[in-house]
Amino acid sequence: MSKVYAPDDPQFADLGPERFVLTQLDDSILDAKFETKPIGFFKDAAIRFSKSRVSIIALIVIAIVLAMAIVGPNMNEYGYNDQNMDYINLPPKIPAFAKSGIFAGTRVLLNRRVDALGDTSRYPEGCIVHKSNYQVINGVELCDVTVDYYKYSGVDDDVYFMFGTDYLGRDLWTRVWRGARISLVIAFVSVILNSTIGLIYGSIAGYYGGSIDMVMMRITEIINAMPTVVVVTLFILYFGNGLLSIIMALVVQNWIGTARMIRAQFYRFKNSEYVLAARTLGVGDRTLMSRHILPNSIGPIITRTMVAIPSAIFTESFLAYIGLGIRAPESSIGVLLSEGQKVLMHYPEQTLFPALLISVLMIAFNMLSNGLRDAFDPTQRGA
Amino acid sequence: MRKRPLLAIVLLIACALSACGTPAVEPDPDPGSDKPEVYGTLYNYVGTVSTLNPFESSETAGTTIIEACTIGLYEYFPNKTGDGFVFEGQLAIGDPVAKNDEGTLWEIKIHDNAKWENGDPITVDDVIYSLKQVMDPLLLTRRASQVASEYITIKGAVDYCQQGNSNSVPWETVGLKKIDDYTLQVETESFATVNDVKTQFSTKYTHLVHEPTWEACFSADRTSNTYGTITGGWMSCGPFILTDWTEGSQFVFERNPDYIRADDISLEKMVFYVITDSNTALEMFLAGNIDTVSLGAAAIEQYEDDPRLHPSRPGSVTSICVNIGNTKNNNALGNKNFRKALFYATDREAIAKLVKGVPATWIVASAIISSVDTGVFFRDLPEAQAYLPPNNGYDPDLARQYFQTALDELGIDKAEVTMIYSESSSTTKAVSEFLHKTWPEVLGPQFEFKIEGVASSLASSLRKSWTAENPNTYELAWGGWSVSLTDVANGFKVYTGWFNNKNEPHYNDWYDDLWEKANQSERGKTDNDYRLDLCFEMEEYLIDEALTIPIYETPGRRLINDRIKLPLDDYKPAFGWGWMYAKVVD
Amino acid sequence: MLITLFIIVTIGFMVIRLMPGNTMYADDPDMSAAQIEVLRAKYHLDKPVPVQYVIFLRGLLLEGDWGTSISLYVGVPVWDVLKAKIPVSMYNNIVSLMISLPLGILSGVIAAIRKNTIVDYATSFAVVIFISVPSFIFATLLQYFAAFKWRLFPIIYDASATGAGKLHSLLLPILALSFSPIARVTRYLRAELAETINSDFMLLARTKGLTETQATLRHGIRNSLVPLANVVIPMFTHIMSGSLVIERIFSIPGMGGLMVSSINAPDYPLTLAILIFYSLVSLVTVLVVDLAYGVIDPRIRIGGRNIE
Amino acid sequence: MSAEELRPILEVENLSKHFSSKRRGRTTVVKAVDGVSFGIWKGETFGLVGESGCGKTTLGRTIIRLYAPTSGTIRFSGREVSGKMTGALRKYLTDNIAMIFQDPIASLNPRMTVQEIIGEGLKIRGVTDESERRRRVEYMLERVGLQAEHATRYPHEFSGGQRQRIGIARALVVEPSMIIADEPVSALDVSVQAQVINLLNSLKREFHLTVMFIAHNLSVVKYVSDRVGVMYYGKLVELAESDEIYHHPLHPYTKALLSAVPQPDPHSEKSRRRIFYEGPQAVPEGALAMREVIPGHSVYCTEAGLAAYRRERDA
Repeated sequence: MSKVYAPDDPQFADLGPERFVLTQLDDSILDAKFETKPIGFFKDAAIRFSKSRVSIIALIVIAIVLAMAIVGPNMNEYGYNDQNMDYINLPPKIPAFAKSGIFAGTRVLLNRRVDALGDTSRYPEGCIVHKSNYQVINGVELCDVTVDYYKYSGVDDDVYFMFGTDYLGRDLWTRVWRGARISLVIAFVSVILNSTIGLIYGSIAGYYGGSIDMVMMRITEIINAMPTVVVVTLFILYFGNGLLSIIMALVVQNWIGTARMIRAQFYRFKNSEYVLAARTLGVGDRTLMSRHILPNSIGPIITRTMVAIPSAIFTESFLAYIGLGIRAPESSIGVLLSEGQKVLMHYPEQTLFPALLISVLMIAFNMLSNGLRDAFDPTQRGA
Repeated sequence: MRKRPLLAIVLLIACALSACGTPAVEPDPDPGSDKPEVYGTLYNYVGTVSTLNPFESSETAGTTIIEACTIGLYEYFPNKTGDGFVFEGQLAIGDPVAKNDEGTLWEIKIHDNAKWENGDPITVDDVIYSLKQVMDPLLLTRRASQVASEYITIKGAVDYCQQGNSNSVPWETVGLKKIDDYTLQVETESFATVNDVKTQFSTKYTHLVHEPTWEACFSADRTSNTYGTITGGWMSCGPFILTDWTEGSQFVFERNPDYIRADDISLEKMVFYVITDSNTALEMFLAGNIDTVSLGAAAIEQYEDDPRLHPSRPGSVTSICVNIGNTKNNNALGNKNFRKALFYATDREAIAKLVKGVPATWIVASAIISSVDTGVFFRDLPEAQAYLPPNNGYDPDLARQYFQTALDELGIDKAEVTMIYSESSSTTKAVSEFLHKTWPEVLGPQFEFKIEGVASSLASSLRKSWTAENPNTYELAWGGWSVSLTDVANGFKVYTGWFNNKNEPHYNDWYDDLWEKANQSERGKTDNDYRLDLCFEMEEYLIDEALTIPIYETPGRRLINDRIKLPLDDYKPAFGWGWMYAKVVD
Repeated sequence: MLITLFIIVTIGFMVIRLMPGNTMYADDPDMSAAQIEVLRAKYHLDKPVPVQYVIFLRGLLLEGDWGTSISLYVGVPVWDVLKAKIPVSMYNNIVSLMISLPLGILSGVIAAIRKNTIVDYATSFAVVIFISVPSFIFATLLQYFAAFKWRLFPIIYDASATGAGKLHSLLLPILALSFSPIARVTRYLRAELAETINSDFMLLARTKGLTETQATLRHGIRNSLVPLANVVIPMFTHIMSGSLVIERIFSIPGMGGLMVSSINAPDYPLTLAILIFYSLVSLVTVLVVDLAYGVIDPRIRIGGRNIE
Repeated sequence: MSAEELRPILEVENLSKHFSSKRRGRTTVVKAVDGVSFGIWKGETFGLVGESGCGKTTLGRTIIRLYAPTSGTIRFSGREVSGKMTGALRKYLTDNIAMIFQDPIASLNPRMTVQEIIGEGLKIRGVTDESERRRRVEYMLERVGLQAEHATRYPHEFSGGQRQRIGIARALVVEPSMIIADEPVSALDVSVQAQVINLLNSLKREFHLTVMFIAHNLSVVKYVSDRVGVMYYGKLVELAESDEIYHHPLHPYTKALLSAVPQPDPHSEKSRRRIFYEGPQAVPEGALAMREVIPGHSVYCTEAGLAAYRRERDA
């Protein structure tokens, strides 16, 4: 049973206005000056970032790869397309390592006729390092021979290729770094395009919401539902395999992820009080989007971008494998990997270096993106 | 009337991917004697085979499979001495017999004891039914035109298969008649030799299909048929019976005891795996899972000493097709001197190193024999070498000279040319990259050369979509004709003016006339020396005009497990390795 | 969803019909005009593209007719081709998915619980390697070592095997397919869990006396699984495109090879059907994940136009 | 009195704001504001109370046109501001009405400095000169009791009360004639609530502001308001002078609200009894309306109810 309020009820007698008094009415407002220096958002992030050792290492690694991608191709006298039919498929040789057994320019040749090993027209003087695995097949005595492949191929002693050479006798050191350059260009440009398109698209969809959002999201759903391989293949079939169309092929579906993320960010922030506050001040739509809502997405965008770069390199190598690689004789990590895969059984070292490079890049970018995420969003630290 | 192409044409890429040899057959036509005792299973691999329908199959690998389990009238078989082959009846008994003096009416006798795998007897009705189906005007099979007219032109057949749905040409007008259950009469449009008739009825697309099964596979409107596909039925009648087929994965064959020449078959079973990745195939071989593997350029180095390595002569020349009608490049490609400049600017020896092949400056591939009777290779004839350019056709100074002349003639100071190549072929890609580097070095800054990798489908459709109205589909492209290994003269058809399937838009009445003389005149058909002379003339002309730029040949290189005893001591053109006739000695 | 599918079908049809080189039969030199006419009529190529589209749609909707393969499997209804190929690929893809999810979740949880220990670092390293090295390299290496060198598995898919034997012959390709998704799930879950572990309700759970591991297992995972659904969608399509490479290396007669060869053939009805099929799969995945969302996460999200 | 002064500066007539959401094909409509009418006189402080979710925030936001009204009209200084949103109308509204938000943390953009936050309104109003903006921001900061030096700081460096003062500065720097203060102190510690309210009161006098003060806390509303409206489930149920409401609450909901006010005296707090409002009885559609019990005191009721209220008021 609830009792109804009545002014005369003595129980409520003390509810007069005199009871509603602010007790601290006379307290004056006193605000002290801050002792600390003002720290901006980015500066704050930078400080946090610099405290993460892993991120710094990742950054240094990326910087080194970038530097090598710029200067690496010019570090020796070979151009990326300098061919030499006498230098085909040479193994890696680094003078300093000559005695160590690796990078010494040796290679094991299988199933050699033992009786032919003395033939200096086939095995030049001193090229045989080691013999093993004697066996008889079809009545012929065979063994595996480790040769100094440079001598075996008749290459002069002072010639060396640090990463070896490919099927056209091209220096793989130069091609790997050149490839890194092209792959990074493809990755950066496509990721920047993806981010930009996704950002604009997602902002509009997220900000205006309603039926605009519905239509825009439906469009992304359609694009996304199509099988990537078919779309990309048709795309490259149509536009050829130039640098630009490879980049566009990496954009055609990939911007959607960014768009969705940005849209979610907008949904989260567009009704937040400070955005409403700005609206009540008469801030226009475009300023609201760019100045008030978007900066909140900067952390996720950067993080996403950092992960997207290595996966663009990955996709590029996948395209190269199915025959949609960058136009020859240009090199890219993907092209090198897919060419390497074809001879993986015979010349594994041709796959080794591009595979190492893509792994290092992936690790570095992943670590960097973790570091950046922590820096921009301290709540996720340690994740 | 348009003439039919005479030769099976397969793209170079298809050749490169093809895994296996051709059919083969028995050394001993006399049944009953010399019963083979060795039975065993041969493990082999093939590329993709998506249909066994002999009238539609276009994959090289399909030939191997179809010929193992179907039967045709004539076939190549290994000879008894193991050094060559014989060309005789498979279903047919003896050679076709001419019934008139003009050489246009022929009779072929067939065996009366041949059976389908279900026991149905094979009669002339089956032969005629199969030929009727392949030429069905509504079914429009891929091979219709070749059956109607290739080595011989069957009377009325072209009109029959090309009538569309007009229903104006009845089957009765076609020159294929049943005399009795085991005698077939063939009437041709013009003079033919015994060999022509035999060759015509030896191709896989004249092999037999089983009528009730075929009928059951028709679509409701009878415009398509699923015989020999994933869903359709199949009936074997060849040396082997197809007992198990998982499309895209494996074929299992068992010896057919009812096969007419069953005594020639020593194998109990054959298993073909479908493998398209070369690394996988090599691993399968080294692990002992398959008995043979073909080696690509990268793999050869490690196995060059291996006693299991069996080389074979190359069956086609990898060349650059020149689109002489292309107008985009100031008609540079239409200029003979320009083409010759490209010809002489090519360092074929370096390329041969690159692809582990042989430099080629010729048109007729090394595996092609000049005459079935002698078995001498055309390339080995001294006359066929007389007109070949020295130094494998590499002469930078000459090339520059031709190039300068061409520029002067064309009145231009710069020539720009683009070559397309297929991304899926690593060898042509490598050679394209090599040429991209070396041609401009030889010809100088006035020559600009671009290469463009395209998907293989696009490469072939660009090449084929060349027409007089649409001349600019390509400038230079990779090509290579895989033609009959037993008939040189016929192979030149691909460069004749009326050969429509060609990649090179070349027309020359004089040349066409040479070809007709060699192939269709009575003298050409009967006088081998005369025919060869015409061949030299044609080849010299083609090289001189540089209508196509031959670059290299790649010999076949195959590791064959020593437990396999092949019927011949080596690969034989037109016959292949003869897997079907091999023996397994464990 | 039906509208989406309809639009995809429409776009796919138009794009494929308008591809370069799609001059089906127009200039086949081996055919007479009458033959070409019959062929074009047979495939309705004599009609304008929109009419062709209507015919195609009508066939598809009323009779389930996807058209007929024109060059790869001449004369075979496209649906029959797919029917033969889909089960093989789906078997691989679904087994791969079913392996990847639990394994990925397990290693993600372990890495998160043992955060900043050697276990965590090792996991992270493996994750990055598995994500970064393309699957075709892994497939080749797996095949070379596990199958060829050590003889643990067959080198290629054995079509005649059934049951356990089938799984045995498919294990390597499935493994090669699963590396990247396992790594993705691991990475995702570890990050997600590490975040959840720091959240208030986990703190509460720990104040109740649960150890960090218990708290993670009982409370953390459940919350991290919700957004995981978002990772599964792209993962599944990722697996499907990965099988393209894997199927070729292990000679598996599945959709992967078909997709490329149908484009290369070119066999347009087949390409279109494959495109539609994969779109359908991806839409169904989205739908399933959507429904799963409702089950796992009862909170309802209302998005609407409420600002001007 | 001029004609202008005869009318309230803000007139709200029959205003409704409904939200609808569609999920799996079913549409749900939430009537956040449902047929509300009232007026605010120039210079007065109008308090709006109601429990959470009753629609008072929506009402405030609809007036300043953060939301488009579903129906009804709003007039400000005689000009209708509830019609189609145009650039001119937005400018008119934002020039004249400013808003102070509830959450001092959420209402300041964490990525902007105080200078940028406060100066933004000036920038929009064409104060392009950086130093002029700086001067006015610093002046405003000092007016709300902060230091000029604080202008370069980011919001996270401030306490809740300080932030709310920044919010006030942001609203006032553009010199509006009316302020909608949406629960400006409810998120603050009780100890700083007074500071902020004092500040608001003194600024109101200094800038001759009209204030619409939204709160769920009757004690605060009582202190600052000249008139008070009580909202319940989207409806205005009682409207009267501040004193009148407290002395003669009529609507049962108002009484319930009043009974929920905590007492500072522990003894009376202990004996305080809550009154619970069970919701209106079912009455015919349209029978309910705001009806004046005595001049200046209206209650949402039926004709019959009105008579009862009159008797109660007169008692």
